[in-house]
Amino acid sequence: MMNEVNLLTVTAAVFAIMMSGSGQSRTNLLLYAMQTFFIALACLAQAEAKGSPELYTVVIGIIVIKVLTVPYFLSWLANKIEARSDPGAFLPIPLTMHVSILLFALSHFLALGLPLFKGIGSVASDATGAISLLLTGMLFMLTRRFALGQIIGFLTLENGIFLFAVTQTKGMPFIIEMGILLDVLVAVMIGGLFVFRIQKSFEHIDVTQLNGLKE
Amino acid sequence: MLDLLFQIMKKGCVTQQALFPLREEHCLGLPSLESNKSCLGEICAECMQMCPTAAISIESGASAKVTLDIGSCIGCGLCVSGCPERLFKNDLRTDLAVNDLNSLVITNEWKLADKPNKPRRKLPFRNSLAVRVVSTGCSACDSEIGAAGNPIFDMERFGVQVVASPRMADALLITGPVPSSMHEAVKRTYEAMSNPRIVVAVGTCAISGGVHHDGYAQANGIKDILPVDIFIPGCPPHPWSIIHGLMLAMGRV
Amino acid sequence: MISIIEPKDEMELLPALKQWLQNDEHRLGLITSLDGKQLVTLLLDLASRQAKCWITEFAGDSYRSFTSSVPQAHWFERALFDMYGLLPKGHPRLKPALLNEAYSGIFAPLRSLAEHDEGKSYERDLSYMDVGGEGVYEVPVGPVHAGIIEPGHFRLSCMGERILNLEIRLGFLHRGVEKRLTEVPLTKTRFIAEAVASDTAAANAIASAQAIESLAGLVVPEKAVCLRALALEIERLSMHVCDLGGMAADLGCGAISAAFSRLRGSVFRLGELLSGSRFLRAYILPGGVARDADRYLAEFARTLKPLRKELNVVIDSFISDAMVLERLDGVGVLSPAFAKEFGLVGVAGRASAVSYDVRKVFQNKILPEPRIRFESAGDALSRTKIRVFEIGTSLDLIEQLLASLPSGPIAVAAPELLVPDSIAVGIVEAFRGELIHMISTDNKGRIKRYAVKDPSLNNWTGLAIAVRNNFLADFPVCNKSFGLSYSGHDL
Amino acid sequence: MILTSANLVFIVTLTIMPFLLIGVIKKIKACFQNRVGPPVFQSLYNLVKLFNKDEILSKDCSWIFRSGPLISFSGMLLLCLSVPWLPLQPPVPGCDIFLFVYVLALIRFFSIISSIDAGSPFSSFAASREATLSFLAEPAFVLALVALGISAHSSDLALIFGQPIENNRIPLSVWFFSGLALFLSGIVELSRMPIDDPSTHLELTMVHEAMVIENSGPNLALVEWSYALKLLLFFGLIAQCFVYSLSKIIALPPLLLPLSVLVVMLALGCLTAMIESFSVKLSWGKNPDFIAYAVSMSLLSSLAAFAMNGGS
Repeated sequence: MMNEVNLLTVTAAVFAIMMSGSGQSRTNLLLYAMQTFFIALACLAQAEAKGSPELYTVVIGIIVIKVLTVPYFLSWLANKIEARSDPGAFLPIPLTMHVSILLFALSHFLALGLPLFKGIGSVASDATGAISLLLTGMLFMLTRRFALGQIIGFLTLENGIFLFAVTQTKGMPFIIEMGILLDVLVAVMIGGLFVFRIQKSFEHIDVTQLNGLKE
Repeated sequence: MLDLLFQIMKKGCVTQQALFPLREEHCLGLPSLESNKSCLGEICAECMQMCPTAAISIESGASAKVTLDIGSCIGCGLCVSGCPERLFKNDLRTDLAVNDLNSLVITNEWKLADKPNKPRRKLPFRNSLAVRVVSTGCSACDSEIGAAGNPIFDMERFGVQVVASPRMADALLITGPVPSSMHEAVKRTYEAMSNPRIVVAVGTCAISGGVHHDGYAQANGIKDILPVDIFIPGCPPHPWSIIHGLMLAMGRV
Repeated sequence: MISIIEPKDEMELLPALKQWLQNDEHRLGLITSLDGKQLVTLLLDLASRQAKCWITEFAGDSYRSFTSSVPQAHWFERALFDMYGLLPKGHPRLKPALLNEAYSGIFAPLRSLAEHDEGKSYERDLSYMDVGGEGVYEVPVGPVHAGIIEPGHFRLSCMGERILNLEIRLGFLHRGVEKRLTEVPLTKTRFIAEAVASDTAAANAIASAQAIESLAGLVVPEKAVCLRALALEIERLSMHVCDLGGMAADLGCGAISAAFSRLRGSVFRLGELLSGSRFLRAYILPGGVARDADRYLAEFARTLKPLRKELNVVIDSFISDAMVLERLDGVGVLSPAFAKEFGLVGVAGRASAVSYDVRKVFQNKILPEPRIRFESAGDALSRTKIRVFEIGTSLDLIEQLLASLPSGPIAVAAPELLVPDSIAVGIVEAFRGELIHMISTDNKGRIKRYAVKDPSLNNWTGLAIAVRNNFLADFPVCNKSFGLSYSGHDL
Repeated sequence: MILTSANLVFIVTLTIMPFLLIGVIKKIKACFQNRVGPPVFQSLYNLVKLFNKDEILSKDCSWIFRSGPLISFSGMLLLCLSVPWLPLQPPVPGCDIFLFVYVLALIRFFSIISSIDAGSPFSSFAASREATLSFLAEPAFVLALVALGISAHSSDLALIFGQPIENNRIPLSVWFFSGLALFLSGIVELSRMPIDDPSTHLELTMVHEAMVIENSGPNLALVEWSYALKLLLFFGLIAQCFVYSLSKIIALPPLLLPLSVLVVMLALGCLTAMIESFSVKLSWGKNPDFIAYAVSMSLLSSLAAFAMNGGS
């Protein structure tokens, strides 16, 4: 009924859901790290199932870059700018969590409707976690007021895409996988710099205030 | 947070295990009288003049009987250092609580064994005592009651707990001289307690009013307002003395 | 220090006071009276390090109220009404400060009894402010509290879980200290001064000693000055650690609060080594200090070193905890403008951008100068941060004082007589802020009037304003972040 | 009810376990505070003492005030006797999920009106707080049980809990998320940190303790006792959820099961003590956020129950 990969991807998705229920940037980062760690484990299980040695390298890459470096850098940044807890935009934070659970249910039905790659032994419910991550990440980006939260949302979204690729395809070429990883790193750095600059110039990182800047 | 956890682990249990230890040599305890020293009598009366609360009196006559009322002593230590005959000594004991006001009055003829704490009526508090604190004073005694609950003294291990309401309380701890503004509040708190109940006067002020005795605010201690069961002298009493008083109330010492 | 005495006409007093407070370097120390026939306004000039007394003689039982123009005067006016029966004309809402329900009718303890019987009648207004509106309810708290806290009555008008207004009634601890201080001989004054508030015993004793010394013209030996400063810093350390522990307990961090109270045991030990008393009592006397602690200094340093290390760990884990930061952030905000207007002092003042610290201005020049920091957010978090910072400063100062302790005598002989007909003040930065003892002598050199101004007196209003619009459940946190004294206020 | 050996074990557990749990929580908290802490059975001693004391009533309270503790105690006892413990079926059979929830609600109703009846301002607003919190937390609690019921195709508690491992068809994820949801809502129901601090003495922040601020003597003893039973009840259910989910991952021998339930209950006590030592009590405005987590967990659990129902 449930295989290892499935369990791991769903766990990652649950962490993403829990993440969307907190406005604390440090809690978010911790949960993000946990979520990515479970994705790495799912990737590892996939690597064993498929017997592709390149995936092992990708697992190490994920752990080093996305589980350790990025959350560490961002929590350093959060400390630096003394980011306060996110009040949330559009939706109150607890409601965001409930919406993301609905999205989780939605992604279950979406996954059931997907054409399956029978050849690599993937099952529909594998995609549930991936789609849910993607949707939760999007929701997260939409409902956060602070730039730091939006970066985390972006990272979650990226996790979803990556997971989808790993579980539903034969796997992308190794170079592309690593390239994406590095891209993420660079994006986070640039995003971080932006946050820092916004904080420096406006003394807060509330991006909704940027709307008022035109003219 | 991890550092803290590490520190907590490293420290282990810091609670003092020995009951009512003597205070360290450098500490200022309450005074007591040496029984084998002579006194110059009324001609000297140095101690009487020095004492900020008139706790010392000297009876006229050949024997020069000195009386010291620990219940109004604030432990300033002036008599210990000031007496030319060294009649007073610095008492480092911490088990000072008594249940009889008369045992607080000591003379230079008095010996420790003479006045044991008289046996009390049987109360169901042996293993559990809920305490309600009413503070009416300068906050030192309150701090010491708080300290009696800290990890070093830990009164909770004897089954003592501070509770939020007089209805739940077995013992009413009074600190401070109870000025007239507090008379009503103290009485009401006592009335709200269910029987059996006891009243503990913590500190010199609660026993006699201390330095505030006989002012216009009628801050003369608790004994005229409520029936007091336990007296804990000291200004403020050492946390161990407070625990001693509470254990006396529980019938465990 | 001996203060300069200037007579001031009743009509020009109010404009002059307003004028005086325009300058940031000027402060209002206290307003009181000597025997009910005049107003004494103590003013502090921080630039020239001077104290000045305006003495305004007036006839009758009433004077023009300052409160509407100088809000920080309102506690003083209320106290004057209680203690002397002097009626401030035009006071917006005169309610008792020191004498509450237990005292009814005509009773003014600092006036001689003969003057009471002249048929004057003044009613004490014991009503509470009525906050109207649908759904507004009142929660009375105290005077006897659930925890181990001093008595005070708080009347909170709430709307749901929000506090709309807080009315504070104090005076439950009114023991008649000011009167008692004028009754006892000079040698016993210090014990009663300490009993004003025993958590501030050292500061009270130092302020009292300073005032008496200036009236007797004594020069305190250098070593005694340093030992006093040491005692003061130990007290500050002890109480700040205690307040942080209390804050942690209010927030529910059992482990951190227990760690603070465990470490406070070590601070108490420092005090015991220095003075023999856990609360530094009976240590400071006019002319010097009571005992020489040279024998215990090695032990003192041995206790201090691990204390500092452990304290750092506990404080770090408390103040860097994201949940603690979140919990305290924006709770109980007191704006800098309010803080200035109400003359807030000490930790609460410095958290609201009032950078005044007595140690910077009035302390003896041979003592090391402390670092001062202030915040402008004015919330519970900034007050906690200031407290944390001051713990560090106190530890630094203790180490510096220990390292450079001068040798020599520790006391000079205490005075028998004081300079007649003058007013002297002792000003100390107690851990709560600026503490003032003012002594005025009669024509024979005896103490005629002894006035104490505890730092809490300035800050209680701050609390009443800061809790507005906060959650009812946050009131204890606000209260603890101010950390005010009831006994020091009630006298 | 026949007195079999199983029932005997049941009754002994019911008598000792609640006080043991409270004692263990306090002892562990004391360990984190570097002190000895109260004796493990301190709450039992308190109870004995309280039964030995007189009762004092404020003049304006009625029979409601006095009957509240009695109702909550008897209700709690009934629930404890009708809930299955992993190897044992309940002595009082046939307890339905909804009966369970409604008896709990009845108890709450009476404790709330009895504390309003007490007439003290603190107990009244603590009652209003309790009502708010339980109103928020109840959906999570009910939904978690319902999810279990859906998976088990029955609303009889005896067919959900206390079943032998081989009969148990509820999937791991439902057990696990229901367990989490029950734990989180249990924190709210039991007024523990971070919702309410049981060791605080500040009238304005307390919830549970302020509700019983007017109770004294035997009346208070019943309140304390029924609180202890409630703790046992919740911890028992939560522990069973976790033991079942554990048994899906590793094969537990049937003999070890009752033991592991006890161990998990003590572990839950440890966890509670840890939370109470190191976490911060939430600001009143943040409580719904915390409860939202409980609701999410039960939502996940019911999602899993629906999704898996077709599959298995």
